[in-house]
Amino acid sequence: MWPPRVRKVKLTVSHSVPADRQRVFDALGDPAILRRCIPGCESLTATAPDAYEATLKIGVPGIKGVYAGIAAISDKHPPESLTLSFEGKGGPGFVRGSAAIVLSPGEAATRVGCEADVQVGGLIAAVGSRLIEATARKLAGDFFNQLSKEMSATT
Amino acid sequence: MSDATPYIGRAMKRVEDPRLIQGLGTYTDDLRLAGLLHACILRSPHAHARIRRIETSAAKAIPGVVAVFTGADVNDSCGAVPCAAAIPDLKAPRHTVLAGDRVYFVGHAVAVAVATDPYIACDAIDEIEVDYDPLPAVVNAMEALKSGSALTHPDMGANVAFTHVVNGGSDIDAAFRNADRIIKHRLYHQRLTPMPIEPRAVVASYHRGEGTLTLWTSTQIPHLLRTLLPNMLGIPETKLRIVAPEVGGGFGAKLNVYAEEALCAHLAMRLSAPVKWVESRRENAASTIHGRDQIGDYEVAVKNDGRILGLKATSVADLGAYLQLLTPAVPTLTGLVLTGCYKIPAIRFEVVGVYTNKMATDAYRGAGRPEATYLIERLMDVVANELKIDRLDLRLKHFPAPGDFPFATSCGVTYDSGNYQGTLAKAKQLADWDALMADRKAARAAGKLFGVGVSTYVEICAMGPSKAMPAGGWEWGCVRMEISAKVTVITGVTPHGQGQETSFAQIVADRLGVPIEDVAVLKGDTNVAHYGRDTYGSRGTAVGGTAIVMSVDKVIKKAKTLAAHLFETLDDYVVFENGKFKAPGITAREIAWSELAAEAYLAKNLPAGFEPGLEASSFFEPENFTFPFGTHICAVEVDRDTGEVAITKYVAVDDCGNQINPLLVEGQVQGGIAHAIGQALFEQTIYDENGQLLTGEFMDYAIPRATDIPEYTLGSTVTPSPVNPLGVKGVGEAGTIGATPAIANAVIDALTPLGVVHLDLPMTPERIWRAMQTRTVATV
Amino acid sequence: MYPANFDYVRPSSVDEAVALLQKHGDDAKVLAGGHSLIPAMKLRLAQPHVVIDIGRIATLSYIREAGGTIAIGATTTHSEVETSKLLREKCPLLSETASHIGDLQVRNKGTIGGSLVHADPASDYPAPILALEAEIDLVGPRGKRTVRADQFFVDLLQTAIAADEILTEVRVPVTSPSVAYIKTEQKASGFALAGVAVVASPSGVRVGVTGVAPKAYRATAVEQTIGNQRTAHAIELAAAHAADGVEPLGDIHASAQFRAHLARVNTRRALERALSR
Amino acid sequence: MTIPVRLRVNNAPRQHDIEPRVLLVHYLRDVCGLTGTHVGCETGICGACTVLVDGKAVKSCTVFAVQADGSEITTIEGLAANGVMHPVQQGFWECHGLQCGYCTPGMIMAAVHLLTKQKAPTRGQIASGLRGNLCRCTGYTHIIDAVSYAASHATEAAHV
Repeated sequence: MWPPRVRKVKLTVSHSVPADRQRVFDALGDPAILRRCIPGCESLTATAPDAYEATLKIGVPGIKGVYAGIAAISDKHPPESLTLSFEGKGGPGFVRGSAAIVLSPGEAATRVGCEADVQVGGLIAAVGSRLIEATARKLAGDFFNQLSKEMSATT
Repeated sequence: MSDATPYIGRAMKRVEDPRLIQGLGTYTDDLRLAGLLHACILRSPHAHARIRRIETSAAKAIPGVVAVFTGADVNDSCGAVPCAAAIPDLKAPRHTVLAGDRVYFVGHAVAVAVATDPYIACDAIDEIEVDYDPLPAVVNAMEALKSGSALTHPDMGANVAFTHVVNGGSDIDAAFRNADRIIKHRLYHQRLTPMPIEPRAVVASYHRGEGTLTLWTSTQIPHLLRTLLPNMLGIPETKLRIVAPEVGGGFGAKLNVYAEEALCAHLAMRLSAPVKWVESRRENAASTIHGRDQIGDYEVAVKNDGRILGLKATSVADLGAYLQLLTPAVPTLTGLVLTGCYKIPAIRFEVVGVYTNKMATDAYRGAGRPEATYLIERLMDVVANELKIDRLDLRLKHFPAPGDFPFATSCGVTYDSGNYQGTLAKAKQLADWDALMADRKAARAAGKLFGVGVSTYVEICAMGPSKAMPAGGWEWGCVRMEISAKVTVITGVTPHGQGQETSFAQIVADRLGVPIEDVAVLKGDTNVAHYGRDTYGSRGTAVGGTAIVMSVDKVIKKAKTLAAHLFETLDDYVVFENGKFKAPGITAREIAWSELAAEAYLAKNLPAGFEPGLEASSFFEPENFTFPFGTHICAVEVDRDTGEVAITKYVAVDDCGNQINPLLVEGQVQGGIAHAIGQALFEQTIYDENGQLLTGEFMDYAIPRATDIPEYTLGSTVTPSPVNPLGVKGVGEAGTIGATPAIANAVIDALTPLGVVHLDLPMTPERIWRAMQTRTVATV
Repeated sequence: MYPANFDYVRPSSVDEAVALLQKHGDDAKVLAGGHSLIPAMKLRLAQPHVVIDIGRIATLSYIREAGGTIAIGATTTHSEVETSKLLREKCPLLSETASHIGDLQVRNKGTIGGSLVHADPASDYPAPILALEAEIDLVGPRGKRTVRADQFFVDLLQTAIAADEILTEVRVPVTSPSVAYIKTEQKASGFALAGVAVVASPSGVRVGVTGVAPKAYRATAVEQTIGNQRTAHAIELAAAHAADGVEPLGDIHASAQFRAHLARVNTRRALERALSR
Repeated sequence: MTIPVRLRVNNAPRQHDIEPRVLLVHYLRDVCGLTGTHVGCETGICGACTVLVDGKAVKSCTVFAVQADGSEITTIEGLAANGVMHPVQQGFWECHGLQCGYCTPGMIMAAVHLLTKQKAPTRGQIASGLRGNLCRCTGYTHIIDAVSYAASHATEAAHV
């Protein structure tokens, strides 16, 4: 097929978080918890209900970009689902996207399914395409690992 | 030269080379001017966005930064980038040198920083803050045509730039009515990035006292720039000097008027200091023109005996966001050689040019003809397959006979001369065709995927008759026999690797009978080469060389008059031979150039009314294009496991008319085939669905390496062109045009045993592997 | 393009380098050959404030044999690994792999330590390093520690090295000649789409795979399946497991599916070649 | 911050204080005025910037000048000895190994180093050896001819 179909990065991740659905749902809307869980998050403040401004330092050691971004939560259906949209830009380019997050109950844990649609632009898209998907996957993994720790720590 | 062997036709090593192989050539970036400032350009990371705000104060505050400008600062005083193509009802957006309130493609220039050092200029653009409001991007030309599509330029109301239709030859509808079968096929001509190894570079210097601007630029077209830049810069042509120093490859990418050329000139005037801008590779990939990017639906009307009655082509050309110099003209060129080497009585060609939020496409090596050749050569194989006719027989059946030339085609052009049967026969012989077929049989029996592809092509060169060209297709040349009996040749073409400093010297040395070392060829500086239409479309030797020949002949004619005067006889009795003037039967005296030139310039003893000096210049207006042709045969083996293609044999027989320097011809053919290997097997410019360029570096855009090149068997036939006195046709693009379909046909032939009937370009290992999976599964 | 400004320090010993790393922390980046770092700096993807050039620490460049293993200093270039007589005789897999890295010029300058620490998911060395079960020495303020290859590669561009540590030495065992590295490269960059290293011994084989997943991995399913069988059929069956349990990378150069396929093909080929040697 | 750098370029001693971020290629071109070494990309792929550092071919766009402190550099300008071109240069001339000439200096320097490692390389070995140098004009065949020519014409003369 021409032109070649190049998808924007689509990310499907699913993680088990050791807490019940309502707690996980609440955590996803708690600025303090988000700040601790989002990889490289240096600041995160609520600017309105369900709207945040954040500074993120992400990347790999020595190749970090500082991104200033905004995020908003919409389509809230507690404790089942929500949509997170985000937009950030920094020296190496920009990142935009949205994630549909679905929480389903499991045994002593909540399965958090996340389908994200990420657009990346600028320098990182031009030279780092091969690493973008893997990086996004890693960042999502780091987020959920941290969230799990938060949940079990406060259980 | 008194020795009897002429220079023309000899494989001579180049005059250009000693400086280049010792690192002594001067490319634009090598220029060092006092007080030189360096510009660095900030480019859009978005395919389409509104610019809300640009903040430059932090950038301006950096020590060493001289200025930072945005579109708001320069677009009013610097004119728009021109398009020279004359297409009826063409809708064109205004192409300002820096973006206005919107950006339309990734790489669109947004702001420029000028500093005392390139490192500092680069620091500065990092500090410019742009607030973008991203908008939907149009990325796919086919989807751009659908109603409800987002718009590349919302203010234009539609994505279509033009529709160009040609009906040629006999009644196309009748042809399709009379057909036994109609064979349809869709083909994609992928987007390609030309990637000359020298990125673009510009140095502009303004002399306030004289009011003159000198622009050194890595361009193929200094003369066209001198014609077109005055409108952008507001200074007259007479105050503008354009110099193309050594140019590190062009391939069409430098056949353009670029925003950065005008911008640097503008900055030099505005800042009263020379300004240099050197493109990075990343900028080159994003903001220098791309090539191809057409999608075509093709229909062939055939009789069961294989006769082709008519051909319909409907194609969509992805133009990108803006029109560069020839953007809309390139896809229309396809229509001129749609029928290839074949007698096809009726054609219909329709191309729709579509705007998308990508870099502009324009002329890349072959420009329009590779598309035509690829489609007709693929179709010949498809038709042969469907009708179970031998593919070579099908081709031969439709060749015009050598006696049919000049041959008027249904596309509306007249092929100057040709012997298509001759190149095919010679290629078959060099390829040892019967043995090759036996090899294929044996390889297939052994379970190997072995294929043989053929392409017989014709192309259009020597561009061209002025009535068919947007900005004049003539060429200018000047020859001066100096007082020292050395010869200065000045050409209006601008070779950048083609080697005409050598081949033109060969022509002139032969005709003047002087040693080649005594001939110097000047080019590329509009203050030296006053007129010219430059180098593109394989025109240098056929058109530019002819202007030189005309000038030499004028010099000789004038010299004869002077010699007759010195012999005290009439012009008609003077004979010029081997660099000497004689008057056989009148005097035994011979006059050499050294004596004659001295007489001409010292001017003590001239005939009445004779102007001193021995110099002549000429404009040559070609009556027609030339049409080189050839046959390429390629054998490949495909790795069943990995889908990798190995070219095991490559035979090319090209006919470019007379050859001035066969070594240079060979170099052009080999270089051209390399581009075709890239196009056929791996090169492709990729934008993602948001219009992000994913092939922005050599890390992601593969051009052929030394290890990708097979051993060639190259041959040629010589069918001189009748349209110029040298009998030459041009060879710069032939390899690229002829080879892509030969390789593609070979790969598909290799996969035929698996039931694969077609694959799109580029035939990457993964694409081949996928085809093998689906077809194998389907037939098992 | 032009790198951003930075301070440059050139320590003359590992201790000095470690002290500098401790002092500058995240702002510092270690420079060895520079062939991963400098391109990133030129594109300004990387903008370290301090560059610590360990390229002149003489004690970091060597290839020597000691007690059944071969020790390679961190700043040993790919070209030195490629042409080392000692390695060619006693651990030919590493030399063979080095010959596939980049090009002549890159191999003259790039170093084994730099490549391993950068941990590009498509670089060549991780495959043999895993298959050889190499040991890697890291030196930091707490002294020296040794990390096994399978513990070294943590994630995409991430290794077990701490921010204040320096990789000083890689140790590989002496092997028989029954080894092979087979690679399909990304056409433009030369990086591995799938690179497979095999070390075979009578008791079994070890397989390292690079380019396929976010980090290089041991294809343990292949190793277990083949055991000590050596028939073509066994090889074929075992190689089919080359991408088991990994989530392959996909990009414009090769989809995840194709990378996994290439991993299987190259595993089969590498097994065949290693076992024929 | 500047750093003192002392090195030898084409047998001449050089000493400058330079910013550490200055790449060797820019040092050679802008500080030493040796513009024969070219720049064709940012990612170390194209090889146009190849020079010899202590006799080995390296991409001078991927080396900071400070890293070359104390080294012996040979650029294309320093290759000819006593006005006699190096056999590789001769080969490029004889065999039409260049067209636009932009990649040529880097290509020649890589070939020079290649021939010190392999005295009589096959065509395949030459192609592999020049993988780090891109040429968009010639299609490489004449370049391989040129290096073969140099290998067979290299005398015992004092070239590299």
